[in-house]
Amino acid sequence: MIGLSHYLIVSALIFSIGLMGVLRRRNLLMLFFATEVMLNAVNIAFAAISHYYNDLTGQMFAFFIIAIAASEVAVGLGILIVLYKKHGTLDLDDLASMKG
Amino acid sequence: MLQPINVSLESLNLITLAPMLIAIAGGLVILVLDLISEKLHKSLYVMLTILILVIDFGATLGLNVNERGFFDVMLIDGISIISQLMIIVGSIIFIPLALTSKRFHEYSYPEFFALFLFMIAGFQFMVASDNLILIFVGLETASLSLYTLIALHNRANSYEAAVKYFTMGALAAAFFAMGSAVVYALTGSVELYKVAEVMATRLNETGIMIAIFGSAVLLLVAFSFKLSLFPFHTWAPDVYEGASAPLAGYMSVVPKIAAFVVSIRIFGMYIDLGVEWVRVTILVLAVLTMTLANIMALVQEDVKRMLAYSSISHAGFIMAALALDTTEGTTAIFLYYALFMFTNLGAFAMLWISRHKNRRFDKRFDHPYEKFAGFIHIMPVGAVIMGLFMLSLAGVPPFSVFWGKIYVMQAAVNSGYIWLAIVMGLNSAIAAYYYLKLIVYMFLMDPVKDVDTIYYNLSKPLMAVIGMATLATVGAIFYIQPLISYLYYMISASGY
Amino acid sequence: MMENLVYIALFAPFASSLFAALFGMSPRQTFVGIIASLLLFTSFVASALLAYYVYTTGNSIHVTMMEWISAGDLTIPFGFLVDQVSVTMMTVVTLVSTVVHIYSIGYMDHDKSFNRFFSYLSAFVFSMMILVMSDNFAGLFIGWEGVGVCSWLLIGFWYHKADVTRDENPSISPSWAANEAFIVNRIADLGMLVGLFIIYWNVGSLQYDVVFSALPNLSGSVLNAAALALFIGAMGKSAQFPLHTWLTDAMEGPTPVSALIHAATMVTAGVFLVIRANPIFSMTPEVSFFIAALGTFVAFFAASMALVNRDLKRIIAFSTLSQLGYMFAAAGLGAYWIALFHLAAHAFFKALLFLGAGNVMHAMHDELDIFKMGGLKKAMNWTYAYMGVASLALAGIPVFAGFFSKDAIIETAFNEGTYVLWAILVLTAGMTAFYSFRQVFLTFHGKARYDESTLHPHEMYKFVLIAMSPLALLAVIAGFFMGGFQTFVTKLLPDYVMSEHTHHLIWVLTAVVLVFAVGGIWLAYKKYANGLKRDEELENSFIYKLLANQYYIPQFYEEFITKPYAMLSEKMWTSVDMKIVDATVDGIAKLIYKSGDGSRKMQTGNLSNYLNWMAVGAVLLLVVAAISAMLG
Amino acid sequence: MYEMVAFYLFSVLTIGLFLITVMSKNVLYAMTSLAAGMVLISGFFFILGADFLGVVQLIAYVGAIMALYSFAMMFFDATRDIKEKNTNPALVFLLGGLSAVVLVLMFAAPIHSDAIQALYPMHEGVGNAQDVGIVLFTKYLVPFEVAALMLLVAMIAGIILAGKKMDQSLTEDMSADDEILTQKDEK
Amino acid sequence: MDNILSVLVFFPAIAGLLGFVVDKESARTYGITVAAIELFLSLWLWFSFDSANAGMQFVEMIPLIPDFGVSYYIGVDGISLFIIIMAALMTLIGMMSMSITKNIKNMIITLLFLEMTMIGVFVALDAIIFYLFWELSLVPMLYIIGAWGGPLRVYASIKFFLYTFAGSLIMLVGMLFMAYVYHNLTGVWSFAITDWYALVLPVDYQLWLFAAFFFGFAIKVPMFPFHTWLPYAHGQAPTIGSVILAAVLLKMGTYGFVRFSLPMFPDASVMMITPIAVISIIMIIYTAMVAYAQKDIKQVIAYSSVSHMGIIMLGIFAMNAEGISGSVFQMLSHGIVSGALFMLVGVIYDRRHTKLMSEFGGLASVMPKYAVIFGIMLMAAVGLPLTIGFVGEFLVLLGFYQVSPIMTILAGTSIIIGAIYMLAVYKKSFFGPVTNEANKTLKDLDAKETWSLVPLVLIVIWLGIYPKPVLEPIDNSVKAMLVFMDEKAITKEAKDMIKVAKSSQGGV
Repeated sequence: MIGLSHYLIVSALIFSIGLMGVLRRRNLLMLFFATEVMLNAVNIAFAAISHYYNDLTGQMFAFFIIAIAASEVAVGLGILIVLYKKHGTLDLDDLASMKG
Repeated sequence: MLQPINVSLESLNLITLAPMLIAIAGGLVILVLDLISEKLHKSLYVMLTILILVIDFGATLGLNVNERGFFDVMLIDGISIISQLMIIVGSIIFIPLALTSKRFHEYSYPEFFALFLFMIAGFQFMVASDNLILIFVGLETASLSLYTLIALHNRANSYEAAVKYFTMGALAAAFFAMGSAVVYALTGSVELYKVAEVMATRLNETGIMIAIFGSAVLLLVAFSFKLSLFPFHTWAPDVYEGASAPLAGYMSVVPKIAAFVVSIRIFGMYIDLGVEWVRVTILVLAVLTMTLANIMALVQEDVKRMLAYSSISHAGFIMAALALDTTEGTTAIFLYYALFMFTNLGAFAMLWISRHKNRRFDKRFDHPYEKFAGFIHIMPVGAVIMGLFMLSLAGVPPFSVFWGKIYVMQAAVNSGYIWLAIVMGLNSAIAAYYYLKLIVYMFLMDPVKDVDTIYYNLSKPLMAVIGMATLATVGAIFYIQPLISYLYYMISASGY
Repeated sequence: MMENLVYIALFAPFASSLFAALFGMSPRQTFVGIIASLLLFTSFVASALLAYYVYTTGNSIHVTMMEWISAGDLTIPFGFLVDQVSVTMMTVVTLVSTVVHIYSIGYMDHDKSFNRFFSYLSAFVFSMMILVMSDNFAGLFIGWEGVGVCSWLLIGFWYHKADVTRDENPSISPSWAANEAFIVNRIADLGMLVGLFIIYWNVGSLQYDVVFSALPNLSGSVLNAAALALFIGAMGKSAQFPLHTWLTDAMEGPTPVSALIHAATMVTAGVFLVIRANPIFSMTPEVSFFIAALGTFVAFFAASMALVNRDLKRIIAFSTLSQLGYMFAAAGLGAYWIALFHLAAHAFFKALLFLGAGNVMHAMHDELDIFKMGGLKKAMNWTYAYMGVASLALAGIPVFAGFFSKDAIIETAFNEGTYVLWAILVLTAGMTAFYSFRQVFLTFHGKARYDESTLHPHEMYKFVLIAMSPLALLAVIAGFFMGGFQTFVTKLLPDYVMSEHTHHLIWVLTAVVLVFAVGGIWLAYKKYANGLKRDEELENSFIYKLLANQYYIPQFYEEFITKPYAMLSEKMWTSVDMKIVDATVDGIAKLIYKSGDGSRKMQTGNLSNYLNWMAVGAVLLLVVAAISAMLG
Repeated sequence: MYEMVAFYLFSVLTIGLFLITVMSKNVLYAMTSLAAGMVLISGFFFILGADFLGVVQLIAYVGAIMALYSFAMMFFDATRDIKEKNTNPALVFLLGGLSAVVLVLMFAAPIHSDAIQALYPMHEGVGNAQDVGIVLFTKYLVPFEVAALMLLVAMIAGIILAGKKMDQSLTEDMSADDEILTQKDEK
Repeated sequence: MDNILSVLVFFPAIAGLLGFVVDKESARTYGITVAAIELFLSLWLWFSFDSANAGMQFVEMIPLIPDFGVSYYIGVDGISLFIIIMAALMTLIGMMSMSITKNIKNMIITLLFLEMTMIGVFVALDAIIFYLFWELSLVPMLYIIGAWGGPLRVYASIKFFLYTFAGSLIMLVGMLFMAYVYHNLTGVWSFAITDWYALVLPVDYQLWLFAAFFFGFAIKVPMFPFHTWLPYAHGQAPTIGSVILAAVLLKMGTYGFVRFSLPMFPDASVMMITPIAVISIIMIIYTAMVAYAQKDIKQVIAYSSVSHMGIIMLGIFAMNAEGISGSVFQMLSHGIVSGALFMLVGVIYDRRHTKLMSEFGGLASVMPKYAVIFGIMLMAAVGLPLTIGFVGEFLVLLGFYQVSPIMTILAGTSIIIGAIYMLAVYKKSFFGPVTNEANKTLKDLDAKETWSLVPLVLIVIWLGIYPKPVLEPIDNSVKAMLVFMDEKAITKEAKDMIKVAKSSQGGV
């Protein structure tokens, strides 16, 4: 029988995959993908908990996470656009004028 | 079938929403004004913003302590009121910095002011709730606005800063979400008062401690990022450097106040439940933060970047007070920020007036130390005032930050953390070096270049702002008493 | 009335000093010297009147001027006591000072710092008066230090002279000698201070009368410690071995200074202290015997160095040292009044001797080497006579003052049964006679060994010679007042009379001493009266060199104390203070700064690294959380 | 049984797809697999009875967000393979692995408690959308409105950041002053 | 005029603020006038001071932060009275003798602020107010050293600031802990020193608190091995800076020991006698040796300050009225004498722009007046009787002899080695032939310099001959303090060691 833990473990794995993506990505666009993966992982967890506790709060949370993800994408892409216009690249290795 | 829901308007306690709604409405008004006429000067928007914030302030002041509203989503307790007040005051004193004598990119957008007000609303939501969902949404609203405001400065550095802040913020948001999920899994609730209740019953269950710790850690990561605790602070110096000086100063105070309030609610809960591990972890992070940020600040060549590290260090200082989880400790947090706010405002304002489009002293930095060499000869009053701010930041009595500092240290001593007080003391001594370095440049060196552009952007409103900051910094001793008693009353009234 | 006299005696020299100081920076003004001398004379007259008063009434005068230091239970007043002992000293001091002041008018004739000299000299007298008149140990210490400073000023009077090597001038330079004197005295002063502390904490006061009346209640060890500490103080001022080197170097000062300070008065302060504090020393026989033994040793030790010295003033300085040894021997043996008597008598003839030497120097244009003199008799009759008289007195030839006083000391040594001391003292008496006359003969007899074409020795001014006459007179006749003196001072000091046994042998003893004394003179006459015959072999012998180099003690001090101290100081500064203490402080600062430099490397500016840091932090926290949760 | 099959199928597929998203060098592949993964996640939601959420997931994520990304991809001309120099793969995998281990350990703990009372229970026989709607518009009305504000912020941000004015600097030009200053320096 | 203390504290500060308006040319006169008025006020304070009263006088108390126990609480007793007067005096004389012309207005304003902080420290009876002035005093001094100093001025000033700052922050923790303990025992927050006096603390608390305060004070004193900032500060500071630093700022440390450590922690103080005495003796001997090795006159005097501060420290821990009164008196004496010596060095530095002894020699022939005054001060520095230097040193050694004869003898070597380096300085600079051409034409003291030095000479001699007017009030307060300490001490050792003067037994 599939229990709450199963879903949560899947969620944990996907979350870690997302984290790995965040860590290894050098292209900002693809880095954003990884953050989406992480948020999706959390969504699975919320939906699962909500289901097993028979409680709607989890779904609410997941719903808001989707909204947040959407807004983030909008703002993030906006920033990426101005950045791209200025630098002509999305590689974050080229983006280290401030350090120390 | 579901029963129709009857909700009486009184039970919603809509007044609890009033402050945020004022800010939002204000933002919308500005947007509408912009639609009507495009030719409006920034001073109009600045004054409008201030007015709106003043109304906001009044509305907040009128709130009753310990009320809930809107299906208990809104929580108006002592700390939510004082933190809202501080957020508003902080915003009021920072926004006039837009009134420079020279024009800057971001202030030519009316949207800047709208976003600014939306951001304030976001912060207010954040502090006025114990529901993780609303906290999250408020946080993101504020953060997204802030990213945009940073980017609007329209320089390569500010884009870079915005990207860094944004990306790391996204990661932190993921951690926050995951942490909330674990909390939810543990307690079936995302409302902190309920969470505390349920968690208290579950503390003794075997094998569950890992999840409790884990939830705390995930949330701690998210807030450590916001509060720029080591090792999640890496964004801060770069963002401060990339952002305009007013915004950097603003960021070192207002968002942190909001984040601290949420941290008090969340981690205070853990500590109250008896999860000592959280306290220890926070203390370790706090000590690491204040120390490492201090020693990194030592070697900075740019004043703004130095101030960034110094704000990180100050945040570590305050985080330690949070870990004490006593009424005094919590009072110390607010007192510290209330005092730090003015000094920091002054310091960043002094940087702001000297901002020049071209970097005449250094290829990379706007405000290298050399720029201030011999400031005393160029602008004696300015140098003295800047010196006062630096001394205040260094914790030299009787200037404002000193009182915050001893209050924090006293709180530490009172809770038996004498070692912590000593660490704080030693850190203050280290910190004195880099503040002193600026004083040394200003007072003891000769100007590198014969330049009078050092107060390039100075205008009457800015002078007024700086003068006010100076008064607040120097005269701290006279208003500490009412401030402490008000804060203490509000905080103890809300049970912290 | 008498109180006023006390103040006049005390403050007249002070007034003189201040008056002269007013003109301290102006060019030579003869009237300064005259007025100073007059004031000193006033002081002498006051002292003499006081002496007369004390002599006739037997009362002592005690005045308290005001409170000085008062803290805790300690109260020190400025109090002055004129009794038999102090009045003797006062009279001697003011008399010799007056003479020396007048003498200086002539001697310092050509010196551009004439006025300054009088200021210093009078200041010295004032300090000396405080020293002898004080009614408490602290006041004595004021004078004690005061004379030290004046001595420093006066030895270094010709400060403008440059340092030279020790071969060229054993004293290096006046300023060097002055510093040496001051520092060596300070070493002894520490002992003195400790003595004061011991007395204070055991008695609760520093007043003589209180202290002396409380002595019977004190334990032996306390008394011994106090006595020893006080004597250490005395050793410095009276230049007893091993603190004696400064005295000969002090001859760098102008000769009147040597006469007044380093012969007649200041150096006898140590003896005075022992006499003044006789109740303490009477109760500590071991310490007293040590004093006597050390005194005897120094008497011999100094005389031995005088045998071969070629420097006119140094010879007299050694003889002073030697005579001080005699005084200590007497005091140590309990014959305080004899010590005091010898002190007085010695003051007269030794001052005379020095002043005579000053005349010679004046005539010889500051030449001091007696090997380069000779035959001065013709040019300087008066001086010859004075120095002859003084030398006779010093040698202890009957009739002259020294005979009475010194002989009494030697007898005391016999009387106490300390025959070894007696033998040494007798031998020393012979040596004394020898070197005194060696000096007289080499200076005045024989042929001139100087370049007569450039140097034309001439006699000193008349008034100077007249001024010296009281001393000469006293050097001759002082001995006859011995009996009266005894009855006078023993009202205060413990009497000392020879035992029957000694009394019987007194003629034998006197004869023995006389034989040695006359033998010494005869030997000197044989060797030197007809001019100098250098004996190369003798001069190259080990003992001669040893004596001529003062037993190599100055060199020893330089090599083993002065230089190591300087080196150690240098090391302390460069190695310890800079390299360890300061470097540690700076090291901590640098370490912090370096770690700042190191840790800023984490701030690479690369977002990916930042994310890594964040992830590392998060994962680390998670792992720690997991581990600590699993560990409970 | 059907649930188990579906769960494992979806699990393996989503994990696989997201791995591609994270590992692939090609933006197109990454994005496509991300989109596919998101679709499959909505599958989880359906299994778990969160129908409304599943639909939102499909519309918002797969529809809106992926469309945005596609436009962005076109704008950035990112169709070509992207060369990324990954500094330290070992570190990445170590951190990822460790976090996975700890999170799994955490979730493997007896985190589920039967004692917990649902605050906002789902109702039998009522559609998920209805349930959600009621909670969303009562309890969570404020967050909902704030979310609206957030989207407004995002919209404004998107518009002004991508707008034309950002191409030029409106910061006051001080070149005239600069010349004077440079001359001063030279003196 | 019961609030004369507030006037004393704030008059210079207000004058300093108004000084911004004064024209540059008149700034100097302005400063001197203000300082003279301040001195007059402080003398008035002395005049209206009741010498027989050992307690605090002219007490003022205004609660500032009642919730936190901080109040504006000031007062003066015999111990602090004369240090205040000395601070006022040295400021005036320092200003009079000042030869600086660069940025004179800034200097005057800075000095006036410095004067406020100095007087503030000595009148404060509230720990926070004390700390406030204590820290604030660093700032003007930093500026003085840093702006008008020698080539290493920045290093020296930063070192001075940070070193002292670090120490005093540890002291601050001690103060906070003390307040906490007070709160625990009484339920009231208070930082008033007089309130703290009333606390009887267990010995281990006393030891810890003693240690905390020790860091603050020891660095300021400065005690070995925390002394290395001092030679730099003195070496680089302008004359006026050195004068004030040596005369007044260093006294804050020793004053702190008397005001805080002894009466608050009598048992700990008694336990710490031996370690502190050992450190003091190291200070005395070691720094005297280091002073001897110096090439620069000012450095010699700087190190000699450390050595003399060792004497003062020793006296404080004598635990009897003789030692402590002597110590307080020695603070005054060292203040005046070392201040004067620094001014004298300044005189020659103004003329030759060097302080190296090797550059001089034979100055006594060229500058006789200078040489005389230098000589008098030198003699006072080596503790010649009838100068101010003797009284304190004598009493200190006398007092400490009761504690330990051996250590007293070791400490007493200061009179020897002190003479060694001082005389060496004098010999190298003033004696010998004038070899350096540049020295042959040096001018003797001018009127300005003479008139600023002569008062000091007079004081040195006056207080050497008749110290009573000063010593008596000091002694009264010290005796009262000892009685109090004796009553408060809880261990037997402490009760034995603290010697109450016979004259104050029964009474008080």
